[in-house]
Amino acid sequence: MKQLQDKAAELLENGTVNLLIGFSEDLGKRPVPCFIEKAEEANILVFNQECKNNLSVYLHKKEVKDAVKIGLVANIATLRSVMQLLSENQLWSLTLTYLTVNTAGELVVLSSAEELEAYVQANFPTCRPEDKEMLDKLNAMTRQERWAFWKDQLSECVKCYACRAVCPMCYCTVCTTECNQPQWIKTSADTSGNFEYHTMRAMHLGGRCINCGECGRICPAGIPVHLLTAQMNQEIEQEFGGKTGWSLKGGYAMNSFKPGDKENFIK
Amino acid sequence: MARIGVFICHCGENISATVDVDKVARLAGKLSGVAYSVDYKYMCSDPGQTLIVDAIKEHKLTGIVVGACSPRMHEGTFRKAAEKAGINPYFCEMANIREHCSWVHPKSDETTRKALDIVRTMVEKVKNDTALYPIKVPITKTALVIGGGIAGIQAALDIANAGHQVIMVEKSPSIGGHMSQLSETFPTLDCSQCILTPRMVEVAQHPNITLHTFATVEDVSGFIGNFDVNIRLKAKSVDFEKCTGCGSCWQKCPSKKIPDEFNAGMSFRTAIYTPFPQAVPNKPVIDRANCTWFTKDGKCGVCAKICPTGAIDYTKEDEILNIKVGAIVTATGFDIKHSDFFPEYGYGKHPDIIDGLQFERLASASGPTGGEIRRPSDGKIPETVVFLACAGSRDKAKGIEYCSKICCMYTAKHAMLYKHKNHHGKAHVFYMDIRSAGKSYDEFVRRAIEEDDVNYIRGRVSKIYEKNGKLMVVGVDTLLGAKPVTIEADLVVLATAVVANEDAESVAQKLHISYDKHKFFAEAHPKLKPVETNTAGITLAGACQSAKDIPETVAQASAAAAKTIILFSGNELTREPVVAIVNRSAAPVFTTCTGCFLCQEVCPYQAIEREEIRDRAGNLLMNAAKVNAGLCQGCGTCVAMCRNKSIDLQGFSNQQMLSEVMGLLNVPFE
Amino acid sequence: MAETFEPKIVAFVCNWCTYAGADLAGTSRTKYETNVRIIRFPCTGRIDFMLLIKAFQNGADGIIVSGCHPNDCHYTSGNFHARRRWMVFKSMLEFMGFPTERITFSWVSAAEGKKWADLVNETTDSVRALGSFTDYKNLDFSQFNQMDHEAIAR
Amino acid sequence: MELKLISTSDIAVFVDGLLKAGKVVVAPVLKQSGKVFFKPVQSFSEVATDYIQTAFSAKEVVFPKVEELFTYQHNEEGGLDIKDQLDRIPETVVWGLRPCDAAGFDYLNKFFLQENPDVYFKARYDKLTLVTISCSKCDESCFCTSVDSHPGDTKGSDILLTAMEGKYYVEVITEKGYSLITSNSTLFTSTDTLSKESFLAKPATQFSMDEIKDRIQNAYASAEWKHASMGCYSCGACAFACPTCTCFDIQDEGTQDHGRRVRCWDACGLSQFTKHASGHNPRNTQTERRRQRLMHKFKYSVENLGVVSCVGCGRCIRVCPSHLNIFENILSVTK
Repeated sequence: MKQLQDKAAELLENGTVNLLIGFSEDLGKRPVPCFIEKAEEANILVFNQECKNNLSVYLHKKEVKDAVKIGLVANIATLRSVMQLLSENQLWSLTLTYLTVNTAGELVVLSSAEELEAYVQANFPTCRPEDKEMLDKLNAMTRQERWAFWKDQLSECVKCYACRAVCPMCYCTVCTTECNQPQWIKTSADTSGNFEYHTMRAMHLGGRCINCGECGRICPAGIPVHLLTAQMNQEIEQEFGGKTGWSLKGGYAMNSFKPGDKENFIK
Repeated sequence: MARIGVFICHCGENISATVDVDKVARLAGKLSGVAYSVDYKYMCSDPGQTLIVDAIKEHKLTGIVVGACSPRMHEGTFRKAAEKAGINPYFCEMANIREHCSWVHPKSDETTRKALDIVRTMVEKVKNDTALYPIKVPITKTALVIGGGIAGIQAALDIANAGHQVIMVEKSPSIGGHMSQLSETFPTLDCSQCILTPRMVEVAQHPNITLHTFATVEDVSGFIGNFDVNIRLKAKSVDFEKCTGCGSCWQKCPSKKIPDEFNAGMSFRTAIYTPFPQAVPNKPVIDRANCTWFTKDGKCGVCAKICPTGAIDYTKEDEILNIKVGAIVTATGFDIKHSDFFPEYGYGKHPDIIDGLQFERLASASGPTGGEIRRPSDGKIPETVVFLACAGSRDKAKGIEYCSKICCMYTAKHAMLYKHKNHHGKAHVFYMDIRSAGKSYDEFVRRAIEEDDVNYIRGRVSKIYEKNGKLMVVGVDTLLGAKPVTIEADLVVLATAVVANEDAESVAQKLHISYDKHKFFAEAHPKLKPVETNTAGITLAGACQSAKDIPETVAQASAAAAKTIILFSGNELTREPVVAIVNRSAAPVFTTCTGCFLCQEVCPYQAIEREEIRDRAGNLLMNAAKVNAGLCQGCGTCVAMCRNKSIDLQGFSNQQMLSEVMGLLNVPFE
Repeated sequence: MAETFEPKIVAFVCNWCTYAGADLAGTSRTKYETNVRIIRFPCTGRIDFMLLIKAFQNGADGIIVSGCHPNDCHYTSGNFHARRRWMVFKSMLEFMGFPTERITFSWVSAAEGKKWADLVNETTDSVRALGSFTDYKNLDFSQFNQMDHEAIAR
Repeated sequence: MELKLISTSDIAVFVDGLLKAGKVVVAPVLKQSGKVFFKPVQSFSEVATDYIQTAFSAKEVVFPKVEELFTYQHNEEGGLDIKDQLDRIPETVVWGLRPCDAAGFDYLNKFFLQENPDVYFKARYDKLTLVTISCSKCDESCFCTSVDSHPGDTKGSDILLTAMEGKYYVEVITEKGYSLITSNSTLFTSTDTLSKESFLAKPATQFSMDEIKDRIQNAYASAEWKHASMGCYSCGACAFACPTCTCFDIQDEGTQDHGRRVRCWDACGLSQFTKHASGHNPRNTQTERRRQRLMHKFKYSVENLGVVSCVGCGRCIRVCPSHLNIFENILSVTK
């Protein structure tokens, strides 16, 4: 912790970083995102297993972009999402330095995209076991049971768009939900409008989602929306190969094809 | 507010026999936004069209729906009528109530209801139509021809003869290509150089053709009508302005042991050289990789001393020439597999196992043996020659599934040439099938078998080894009960597979054209666009696309030239405005495009470009996609890919398509 | 009089192959079921999955999506991209418990008028057997609208 | 006000009696996600009893997340047929909401019915009875005592129940409450003494409203807003969970010929909320949007309607993906 705080202070002090995004603790000792501009404030930084927020979302924020030189205290999921963002030509205006703690508990500082790529590939996360368990459970259900499951879950959605807001891949300045010429997605948070929204969200994230699970974790209605994208990723990986957030070159499965792709479902 | 006219055609009785056209017109008239509705016997007839034109004017219609036949039939007709009446033609839509309704369903209320549904759907579309205008693209009327073989020569001459400028780029020191290496040509056995050389000279002398030999394409940008190309002019080390082509230099050059590419490695050339006596241009270049001046740091210099005009210049460097062209003909040709590709035939280690091109040089009067067929090892005239067709071709295990197409014919030719020169020699041909479809082709093969006594054996050769100075060719004769055969040969000629050039992939990438898994360049459509590529303005000629013989190559080259000449026939290119467009709006939004550029990869036409949006001080604010309307063909794959609908397709816009779906399913009244 | 259920089927087809194939069915006077309504797209690559959802939401009972056979695409690769998208979309819907048997994906070329007619007939038969697609239509109320309606019913 | 007692075992009889009488009962229900939601129930057995706070407030009963205002249909004569649902609204009882939520109804009432009454809200509210249950537990997000309320507050309720050992205090506050009791009068016994304090939760008091009301006057220009909103992801979770947030958006769904007009929840924290057609957005940054939300709760609603529109339920703190804390923010900007 001290090492992290010292390094952060050093980066802020010597001007490598203008703004450092990390975690501090709130009154209830819960880790919360924090934004540090001065070296002397770096002592509020914490980093532990409970630091789950995917802080890369903030890189799309205007106030953050204005700072240009950004330090990011990040868990592996966050680093992986940065990889995906870089491959999608985002973050071009930023100079990024990443601070993370490896499995041995040591502080790691990554100061270029290439270093980041090497680190992410060496520490690439597997599908989270709790997600895998839920996916298997759902896939084992009958079609009708799954329909009932999602119908019940999605009836609680209020379209607060928190799932979209916490997703680093949902960086569109105007989301399709906000298109009104034509109105693709109903603004209504009735179940049909919710199905529409979540299907669209999952389709747009399939092959791009980095499985950080934040959308499901923070849903105020407790809907496991992250399972939709996790399932899509699993499916896409199986059928077409490639891993999201693996390479700086990208390799988005949905904008490529192979002549021999599966087509046994086509008459 | 939309004022839409609906025109329901009876098509004689083709529609009215099963659809209650009167009812459709009557109910369509009650749809919101419909200001006028009528039915008529033949809408496409002159009076029918006049009816439409008059109605548009009289009722001040803003758009029309013609309920008649397929848009593939008469969309153009009615759009012209709409234009005549003063409205934008893209405010006319056709409701296909004939092919998709009256012809395929019996007379019933249901059929009439369906016709009305189709009309209503199109009414909803018209409400969301926008005025579109043909896209004009200016054209630079200069063509670039890449490759100086027979394909490039033919295309260049055709285009130049039509009065347009042509720039030809050839990577070797002379044009002529593989055809210049051939001895005689099938099926007429006329001499290859005799028919080619005049064409080569014509290219060199044509006032409309600028020739750059010893040059390669460095990079290509731009689009149809407006390509921007950089050409690398490799340093020739000889000033062509001064050189008279006298030849003293290469006669005196001390580096004489360089395998001669023109003779397929069967003789040697010097470091300063012209590839062959009839070369165009007939002036030498220095092969720096083999010249002592360059490899041994300034030693030698004989050619500079001997040159009577002082044309030798060792200090020359590669130059980059920037040119602007409107169209590109790709005629980069092919290569063949060499005998070292075949472990079963001795990895090319035996000098008397040669490939087809080497045999051409042996048989050629300008070749290393002066046209006498002698074996490379000892120069003896072979008494038994075995020819192997399909060496590598049609062999999945070798990774070459395709037929190389020309081998059956040239093998027959080789066997005949050998027999003509050595009447007592024995010629055997191992073959899989004889593919001799072509004018006078089968007759030619029959002639080899019947008149020239060439022994055709249907079967493959499993191995060749040397024994007592003979080549033992071990094969099987499948027509004689699959009996093994062994032939003692003096010379073996492999008709090796035709393959893409080694640098084909990098050429394709520079040109942004696609290629197949064998690195042959891909045509835009296998049936209907065999000459075009996916990149508008770039055409293909010859064997860079697939294995071809000379007449086919020449025909395709002329076709590529014709496509180019068509393009050059106007000052501007007019294109259908059904193209994709990335939205743009005022600051501070500029566009909703986030610049992820995931759309770039799905575009088959490389029509999506990057645009940098800057503020007045020049600071980069954002990157956004931009569609080059000159390249876009309007498939709309990018539109469905774009997550936040920043790209739309004119004529099939999101608003239009969604309105159609909504209009179709939301029945206003029953 | 008990009316048999007649499904509404929307067909999303490409201009160059399936639309032309349906035209050919017409010129050949091949008779088929009246339930299908065609929407023309330039290419299957243009067909946005959202349109399929919208169609179901607005009352379609079945959907046909059809275009050129692989390698026949007028634009070379639109159908290849579409094929991937359909595969993923279909498995996505299946995961959500959506009855994907209501969507028929097909390749129908410009020469396959007969195949088009057969496709429409088969799809109509199978969707007719599945019955009206109420699952989706019933989602159109939030729980408190639903509550109102149920209360009235009681 | 009348004061009564009901035994814990009779609670189920009371609720099931309401259902039998044809009323719709909306009560907390525990769902598989582990969260508690207000749901229409068919029997008391479905009702959750062990919870601090429901995931969302009960405002949905009077201000649904999607309110169908009317349907329209183009007719053959060229006109439009318009139908609404107002006459179909049933008698409804909300059971088991917390005093903070009930206080929220007090605010909703003022917002929707003062000046130009909203017919949709009124139609629902007129048929609604609120049976509140005092809080016996709280967590670190609760701060009702800071906003002039407390875990046993009767504000906004028709009936307030407070659990004791084996029985409940029943405070009958309004006429609506009274008529609910009378239909089941045998279950209730009268009492005179009310001492519920010992059964109530003790949430921490973060500030005093009297001080904040003064200090917030100058808060608009505070530099702390940026800090207070830096972590905000710009979602609408806080607003949608809030018992007093009333922003909505009106949309027509359907085609020109046929469809419905709906009123949907909206949130001032969403980036498109104030965006103009021109592309200009007067509240372009999250700093401005979060300031708007908090200033509205603590200043503007006081000025416009005379009440603070934060009831201290703490939902916005619990749902916030980045754990933004409303009372910490209020304290920092009023420093």
